[in-house]
Amino acid sequence: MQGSFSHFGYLITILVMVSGLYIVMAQGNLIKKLIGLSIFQTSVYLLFIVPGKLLGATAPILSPHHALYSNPLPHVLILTAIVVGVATLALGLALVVRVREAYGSIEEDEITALENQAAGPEIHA
Amino acid sequence: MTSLHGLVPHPALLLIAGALLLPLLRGRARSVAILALPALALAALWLLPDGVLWRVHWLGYPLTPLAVDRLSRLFASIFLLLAGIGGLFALRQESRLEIPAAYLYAGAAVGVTLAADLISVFLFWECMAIGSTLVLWSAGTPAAWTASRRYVGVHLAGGMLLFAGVAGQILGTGDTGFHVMRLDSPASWLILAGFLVNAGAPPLSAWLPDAYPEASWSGMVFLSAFTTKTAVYVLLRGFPGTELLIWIGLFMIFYGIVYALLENDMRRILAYSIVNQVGFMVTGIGIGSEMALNGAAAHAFTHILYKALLLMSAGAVLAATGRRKCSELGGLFHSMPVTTLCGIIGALAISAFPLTSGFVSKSLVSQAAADAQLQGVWLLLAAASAGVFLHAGIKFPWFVFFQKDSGLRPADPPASLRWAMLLLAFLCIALGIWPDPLYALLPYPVAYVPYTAAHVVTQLQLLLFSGLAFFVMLDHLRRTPTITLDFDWLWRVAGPALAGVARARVRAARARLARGLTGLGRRAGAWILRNRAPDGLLLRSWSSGSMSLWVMLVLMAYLALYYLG
Amino acid sequence: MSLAQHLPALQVVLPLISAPLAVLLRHGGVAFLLVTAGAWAAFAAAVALWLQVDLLPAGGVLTYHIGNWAPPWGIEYRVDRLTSFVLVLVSGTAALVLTYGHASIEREIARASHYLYYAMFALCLAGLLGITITGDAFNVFVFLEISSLATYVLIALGRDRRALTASYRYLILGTIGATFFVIGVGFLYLLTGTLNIADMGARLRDVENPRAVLAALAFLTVGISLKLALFPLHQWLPNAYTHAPSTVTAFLAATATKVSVYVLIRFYFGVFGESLVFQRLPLPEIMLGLSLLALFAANLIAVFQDNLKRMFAYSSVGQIGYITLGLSFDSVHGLTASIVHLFNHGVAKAAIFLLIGGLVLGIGRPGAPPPVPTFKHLAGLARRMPLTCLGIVLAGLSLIGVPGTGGFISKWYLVLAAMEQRQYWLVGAILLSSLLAVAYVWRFVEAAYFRPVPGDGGVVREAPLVMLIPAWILVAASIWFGLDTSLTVGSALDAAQSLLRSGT
Amino acid sequence: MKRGHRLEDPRSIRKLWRGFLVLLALSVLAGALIDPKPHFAIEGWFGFHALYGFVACLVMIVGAKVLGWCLKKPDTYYARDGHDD
Repeated sequence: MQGSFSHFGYLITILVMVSGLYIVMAQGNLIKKLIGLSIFQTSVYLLFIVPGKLLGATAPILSPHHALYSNPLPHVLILTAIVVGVATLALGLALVVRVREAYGSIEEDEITALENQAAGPEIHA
Repeated sequence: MTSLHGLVPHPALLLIAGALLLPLLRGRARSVAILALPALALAALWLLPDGVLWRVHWLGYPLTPLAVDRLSRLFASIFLLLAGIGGLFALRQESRLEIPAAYLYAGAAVGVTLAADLISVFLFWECMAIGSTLVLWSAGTPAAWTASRRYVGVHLAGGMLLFAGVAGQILGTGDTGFHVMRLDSPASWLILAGFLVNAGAPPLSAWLPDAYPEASWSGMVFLSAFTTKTAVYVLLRGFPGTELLIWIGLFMIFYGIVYALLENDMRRILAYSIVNQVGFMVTGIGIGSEMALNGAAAHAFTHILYKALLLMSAGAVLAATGRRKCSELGGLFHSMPVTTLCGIIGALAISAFPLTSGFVSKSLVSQAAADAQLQGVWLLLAAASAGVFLHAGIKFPWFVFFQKDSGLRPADPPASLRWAMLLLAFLCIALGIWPDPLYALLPYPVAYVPYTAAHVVTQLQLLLFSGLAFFVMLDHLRRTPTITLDFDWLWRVAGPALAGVARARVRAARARLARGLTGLGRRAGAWILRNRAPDGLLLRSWSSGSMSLWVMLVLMAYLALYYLG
Repeated sequence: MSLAQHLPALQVVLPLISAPLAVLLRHGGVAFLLVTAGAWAAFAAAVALWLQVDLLPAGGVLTYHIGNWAPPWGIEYRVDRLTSFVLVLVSGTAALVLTYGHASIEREIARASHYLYYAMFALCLAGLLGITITGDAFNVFVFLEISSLATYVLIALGRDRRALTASYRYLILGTIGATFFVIGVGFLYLLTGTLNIADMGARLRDVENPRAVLAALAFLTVGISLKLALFPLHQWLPNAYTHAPSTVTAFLAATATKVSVYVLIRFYFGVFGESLVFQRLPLPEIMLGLSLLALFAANLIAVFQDNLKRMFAYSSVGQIGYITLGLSFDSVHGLTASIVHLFNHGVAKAAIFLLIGGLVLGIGRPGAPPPVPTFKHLAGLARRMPLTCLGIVLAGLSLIGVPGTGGFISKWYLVLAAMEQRQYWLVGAILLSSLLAVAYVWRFVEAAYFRPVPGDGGVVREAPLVMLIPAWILVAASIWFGLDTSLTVGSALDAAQSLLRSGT
Repeated sequence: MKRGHRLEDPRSIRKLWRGFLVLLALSVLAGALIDPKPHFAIEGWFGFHALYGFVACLVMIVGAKVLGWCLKKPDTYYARDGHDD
């Protein structure tokens, strides 16, 4: 029972990870890409948290009533990771605003076309 | 290092340092420095005793950048001597780059001869390539520029071979020392190949007549002296008695003769004859007896002198007339008597006429072939001697200074050039009459007398009758304004043509690939999304989307390989 | 004495605190002074750490426990030979680039955002130093993100609007890379229950589930490879380097990818080297293949570039191929080559990009936005900017690997490593690929030295001395480390030996 | 100097030819007077070197001619198609 639950957690993790990555790959809209990126990062939070959670355990507060504690470390780590994720998202969105100002679009293919136009033969890749 | 020689600078580094400072000088100070530098370096060389004098550690290897023995002293001396005389000759050269470049080049060549470990040899070797390329550039013509690109390409390739060989040799034997090597490992073959590229051996011999004649009127004098003779030196030290070298040398000899016979450009004739003469030395090294090695070393010594003399006379003609083609020259003896005289002396010396320096050195090689009972080799060498007289000994002076009158009446060159030529002409004759000082410098004791009646008479017969053949066949030797294709055709025409074809192909292929990838992307997108977006989302986000796709692909590849592997 | 004990912390903290100070003071000039002082202080700390490590016996490690929490629970800063080597490279480059940058920044970045530029630079530096010095895997991730976020901003500061998209793409890719990295760390944490890198390696030996180790290895490899721009994960790099301000390009080229290489080395040899799966994997083969691709494809693409910065950006991708090639040999010589090349290439590339910054300044018209340095601008430039052009050529020689330059030393060890394993064809490949480097450096030489000055060349001045001197210090260093190798090779050999000794 | 140098006078050229032929004859005759000290049997033949020199040169000239037919190109060959760039 417990085993299948933990596997379930992993499956969710993988599903979130893959769908996030897929959005990054498949979407041309810069904001949607960032959303995909956030979803992708969320999967990591799950990856760390899920094994830290023990059934029937409680938060690691020393108390005579409990013998089983969850591992606090992953939670701490993920707090940091969430901060990093928020910062990344904020920066990404700020960049998109600037891109919109500069190019008048947030669709990557239109931007690429504009770039290539401006650059002429210079851009090869 | 406590004795006097501890205070004596490394001759090569002295010359190189001087070369780097030369551009700062002007006027008389510059002229004095140009003449004094090689003299100082020569003095330093002769103040040094025999033996290993410098030991340093680099990259954890013991290096000996300064070690003197008879062989290295001989080559270093002639290099420095020629650097000085060449500097005198080039004193009036307008290009301010040329002499510093030439001294860098000469210094590096001296460095090779004084280095007793492979790494130092390699370092100086590359330095030499840079110096010689700069000499070539300083001619400043578009032709020199394009030739220098091909030149540097060949030498970098040669340097790479040598680099790989040196690395392999050190790793294989654990020894950095530069000793006699046997061809028993890939590394030693690579080293030999690297050396031979600089010697002008086939199939890369074409770089020499391609590049050297494009140098300035004085630049070619420097170029002729160092690169090929350094190669002879390292072959002497590293591969004496390697039989393969006999055949390579013979090929070079006849290649030089035949191509020179077909050539119209006087400086290209002389360039081919460098290959030809180096062929004699390489053959001598291949024979490998003491006398043969002496012969190769002595021939390198004398050859540097007379080839420089020939090139100076050709350079004087070029500087005065601006012409290089035999078909446009002729009758110059009217107004350039000194140049003509010096050209003839050089031509006689290269043909090994008795009483010239070529006679006393080339005889050593053919005598060694005879002593080793190599009849075929000996016969070919004899034929080659005749051939040298044919293509360089008569052809060069005849077509440039005599034959039909071209109507040109340029004056003899200015004093510094004349003195340089006369000095070399004197040395060519002096060593021919009195070879003992040269013989005393050779690596092994010499018990050979060149002036026996038999030898003089047979040599005269050989040369005079080849002269007869020349005049008899003169009609067939008329100069036409042509060049002869050589291996360099491969990289000058075939290579670019192939590259052009390849470029067109690549362009087409890229378009195809792009189309193909587009299609693939479409299909992949459609496959992932089932029936969504017929124009393929993966494509639309080609930039950052494709990057992430790549990330995924690489991750998948890693995972797959890990789990399968 | 207490100061000396706290050096590992100061190393990161000094640049770190200069960032918020710079933001609070909101003044470009003050920020410049603060951050530059911070960088020089970090450099001094790095040198001091170097000297401390020097006093330890071979293979010795300095450790510093943050907040006095003992490892493996607390975060530990570890300084060994390799660490201090990279610290010196990173902080030294930062100090020189910052000193150089003032004049260039004036032209390339709007005055109002100067203080932000300096703050970001300080954050980026602190992040890179933190990655290098920390002994905690998750801490590496945090510092990685600090430096990356700062880097995205720095790139976006470029005047060209393409800088924005380049930065955006790098943000997407960089985040994916960092997330992969943290996934890998997560796996390792699950397997070993520790985040301390040294501890992790020790405990991984007893792990019985090789499949999870493999997954961790794959995620870590891909994540770090992205950050170090291993071919074909390099696609973010050319645009980012091309459109970023010159100083940023110079700093990133010299340090960011190099620090990533350092992380890769740490994990490969420090963590996975201990595990049993490591030896059985086709890891060297994959690494070898990708490195060769980088050497040839990236260098070839570089030859055909029209934009000077883009050309050298692609050359960076190619040069990273040499570094990873060295790793793939899994031998002392190979690892030495990697570490030495990491240093030598960093120095040479920083010099080149700094000089290009001066070049951009020289060819630009006052008041106008800085021009894109294409080959069209280069015609005959050597006559008008002799020092700049000569410097680029000299540093370019190091990229080629001409004897007497730093690049030669690394090539030498690569060739030795290849020969040791009797892979002679690889020797040929290494040497052939340096011919490609000859080709693009040659293109520069030809344009700058041999093309005539165009008639409408405009006024071109040599770059100011304040820019030339730091750039030339780096040029001189790239020559110096080709001649005197006791510092580079000595420490690289040391580091390689101790890494491999602990590994097998 | 008005009508050519004396070396270009046909009469002196004829004289030079005669002198040259005499020299040739002398060199061959001298061969009879000295001890050839041959290394190889073939060297002992009378006038061997003279004959060998002459024939070898002819062969080389003819060989060069033959090669020339195959490989000769106008000297503007490389410059023509811009190959020389």
